[in-house]
Amino acid sequence: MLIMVNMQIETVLGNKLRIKILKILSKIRELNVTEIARRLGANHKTTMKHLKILENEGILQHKRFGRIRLYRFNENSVKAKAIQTLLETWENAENIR
Amino acid sequence: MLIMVNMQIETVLGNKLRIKILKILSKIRELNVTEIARRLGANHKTTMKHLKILENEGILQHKRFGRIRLYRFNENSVKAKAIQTLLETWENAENIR
Amino acid sequence: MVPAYRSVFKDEAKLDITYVPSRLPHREAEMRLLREFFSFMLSTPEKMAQRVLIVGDVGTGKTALSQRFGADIVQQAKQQGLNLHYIHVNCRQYRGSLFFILHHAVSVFHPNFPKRGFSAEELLNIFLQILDEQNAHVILTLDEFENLIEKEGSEPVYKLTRLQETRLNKPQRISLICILKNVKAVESLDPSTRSTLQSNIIRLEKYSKEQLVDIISDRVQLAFKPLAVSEDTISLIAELAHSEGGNARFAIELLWRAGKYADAEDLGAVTPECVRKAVSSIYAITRKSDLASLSLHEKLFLLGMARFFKENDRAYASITEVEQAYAVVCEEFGVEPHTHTQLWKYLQVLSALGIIEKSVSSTGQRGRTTLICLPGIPAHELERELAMLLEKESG
Amino acid sequence: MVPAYRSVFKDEAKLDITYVPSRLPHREAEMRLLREFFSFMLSTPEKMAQRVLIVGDVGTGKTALSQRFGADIVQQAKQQGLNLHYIHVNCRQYRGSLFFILHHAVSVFHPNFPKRGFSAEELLNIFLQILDEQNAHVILTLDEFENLIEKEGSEPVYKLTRLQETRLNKPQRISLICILKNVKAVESLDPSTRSTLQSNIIRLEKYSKEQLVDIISDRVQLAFKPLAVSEDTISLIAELAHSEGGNARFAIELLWRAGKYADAEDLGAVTPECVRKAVSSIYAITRKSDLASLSLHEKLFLLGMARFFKENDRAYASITEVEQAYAVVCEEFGVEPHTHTQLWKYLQVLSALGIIEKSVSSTGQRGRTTLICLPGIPAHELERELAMLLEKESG
Repeated sequence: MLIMVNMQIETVLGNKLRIKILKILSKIRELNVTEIARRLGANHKTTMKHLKILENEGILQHKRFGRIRLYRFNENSVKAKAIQTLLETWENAENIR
Repeated sequence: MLIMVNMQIETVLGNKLRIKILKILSKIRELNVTEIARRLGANHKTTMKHLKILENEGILQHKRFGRIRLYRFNENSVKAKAIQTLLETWENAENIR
Repeated sequence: MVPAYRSVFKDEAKLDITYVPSRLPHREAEMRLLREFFSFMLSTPEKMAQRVLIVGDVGTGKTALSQRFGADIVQQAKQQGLNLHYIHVNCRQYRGSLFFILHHAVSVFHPNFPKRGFSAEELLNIFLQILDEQNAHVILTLDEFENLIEKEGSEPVYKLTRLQETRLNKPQRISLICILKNVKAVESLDPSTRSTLQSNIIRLEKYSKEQLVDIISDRVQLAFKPLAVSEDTISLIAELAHSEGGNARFAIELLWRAGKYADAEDLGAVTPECVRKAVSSIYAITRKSDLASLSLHEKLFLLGMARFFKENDRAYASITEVEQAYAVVCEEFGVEPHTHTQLWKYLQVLSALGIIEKSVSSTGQRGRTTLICLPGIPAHELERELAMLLEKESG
Repeated sequence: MVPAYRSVFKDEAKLDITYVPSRLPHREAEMRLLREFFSFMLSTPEKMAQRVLIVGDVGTGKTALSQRFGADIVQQAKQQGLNLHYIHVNCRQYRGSLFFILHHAVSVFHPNFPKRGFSAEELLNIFLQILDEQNAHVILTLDEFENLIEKEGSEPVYKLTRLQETRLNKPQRISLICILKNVKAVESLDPSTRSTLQSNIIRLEKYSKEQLVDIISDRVQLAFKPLAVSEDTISLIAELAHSEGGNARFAIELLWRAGKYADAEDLGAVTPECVRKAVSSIYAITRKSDLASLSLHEKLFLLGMARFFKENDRAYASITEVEQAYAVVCEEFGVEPHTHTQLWKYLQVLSALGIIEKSVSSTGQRGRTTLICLPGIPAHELERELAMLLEKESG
């Protein structure tokens, strides 16, 4: 298990795949790892690595059901809320143009 | 001049230096290119490249005074506002821990 | 289309098949009984799991009764701080498959739960895990229950009713309401499952003409502008629905259709003549089956066939011909056509419902060919019907 | 410290040197005159640029008059939708440098404007560019104007007063208020600049004892709890301030200090005895200079020296000794000590203000050494004074 606490925002978000994961979960709300990997176009290992970084930062949380893990935004995280707001704003700003 | 419109959020923000630039300007409000480069620990050319990407996305704007350019967040951009909110939230979340 | 200000409707949605009115006239006693069966849910939900059968003919209010009851008890539970969910599943819609039914139930809590990689049994355990973690209780209603029994037999019903035997001292989580037309369907189950289910039966009788008048009047008030529907019109609809087996659903559909005729002719009021037009256009169809319950692509496929038969004065069509007609319809509605394999499945469904008939011809040069015909419904009426439904769906 | 509920103060901030009261007793006529000079600013600001001199001794209300006027006219302009800024610069604080003064003015609009890479002239053009772009007008007040003249001579004042000559038909942007103690300082300028400036002079006379009573009474009401300051106390302060040259600033400082003594002894009221204690403790210092205007590190450096002389019964200290004392003070206040080179600059400042004296000793083995002494101020008083100021700053 990676354990990282209190990372700088540029370290956490300065990565395309991680922002893409956040985008996916912002739209879909909750998704299992395999499906996240498929939508990301990345393999399971890479996807898990990024999911764990985001989870260690408190932005995501997961729940385990049998063989699968469902990831979602951490509802208690103000960071997660601010990220979701940004993603939605970006999305709408692009739709408006 | 680079001209890019309507880039995906992961393309714009999925870069450490660009997030760092946004962090600096979120705190300092307005700064000239040389000073941004110094705080970024990057050279002038690299800094200008990233500043232009952020400006083309409508997130930053600049004003020219003689030889210098002062960069700041674009006050009319909802994206810029959402980014600032995220940066401040992150900052405060870290202070709380 | 007719401008809105001339429409006889105030709120068409109140006539939709999915609308559940806040009061169900002439089902007060049955509602009390249902509440009685589940009264423990608001005090000691963890102590027991209830099983109730609701039995009655088409249009006797089975679904509405159950859904009204569900919405009300969830509301009450919420006020008491209890985490109670009412989940209504139409077994036919999920092809009688326990796996799909349970996946739907899990989806209520985790909307994008993956569909692959689980057995029905694992899904049931996951469902229980979710309920345990959230300390939630569920009333699971299996509407058109016959479909589950036909498809899966005793096994899944046994599993659902004997959950607690492997859960030691854990709280009860899942109660069942099974809705079916005829209690005989349950008799095919194994004796022990049967006896568990048959203990609480609520039977819904056909509505009388007077009762239908009350039901229709209620809906007229909700859905139409004042004075748009006369007492004569209501009486005629009640009469027709009564002769149709006391079928309230038929009555409401007739009411909506009559309103549409009134709007189409810009009359400003629903006359008995509108009702007569409506009934003649849908009589056959409503008897045959419920077109509305078909999936989008089943509807599109059927629309393609209707158009084929309208345009070609023939009794039979080949698979290739109806598939081409379907592709054109998909283009019109801006959707991607489903694959040949899926269309075969839709043919089975439509055939099972008696809407189409399949026959195998061995006279062709290329060996055996499947031929399709529409036995009882005029093609132009089927087309109009489907077009109306699809418009309603997309609008 | 004394608990707040026993304090004689209601709002200490109202006695701060930076506080500008809403009314300035006995400066009504001067205020009217100043408003008259700038009345065009609210109608046709682009048509002209005004220059006004405010002349008067220490504590005659020059700064307060100008700042009150500035705040009021900006407020009025805002209500009329005019973009007017009042920028007050203390020339001494910016070491009499036109560049630093203009950089401060630019910073009002662009707070992090770089300090390097520009001449004063370029900065002036940038300032005008900013004002043109925002269609803004500025009243620039140059307080302690003597410092600018001493450092830079006629040149920069000429530039500031002749801006428009190179701007063709562009709007006027910058008006000036120059504050100085003695109009003679202007006489060293070239004749044309001098005549431009001398056209509008507002002279502030020393306050009489009665006028000082009014001023002190106003502040007592704002800053102290009811009945905390008697008329006797006010009268004594006015008397002392009057003999100190009609110095209102001295009066207000005395009032604050007397209040601090009252709190220190937990008296609940400011007695004349408190005033006497206050005056004896600060007499020398207030005369010498304004310690409050020193920068944080100048204060910390001086505090280090005061402590050194308090602890060592010697007349002189070496650079190394005071530097070590300064380092200890920095540790206490939790700030990073400045470099040796910077401390040298601070020594020049403190020496120039007459607070310390430097002398070069050539008797040491290692050649020439700079020695430092405190000529006129008792070390323990200087220490208490600085500690008070630093506490005020950080609290």
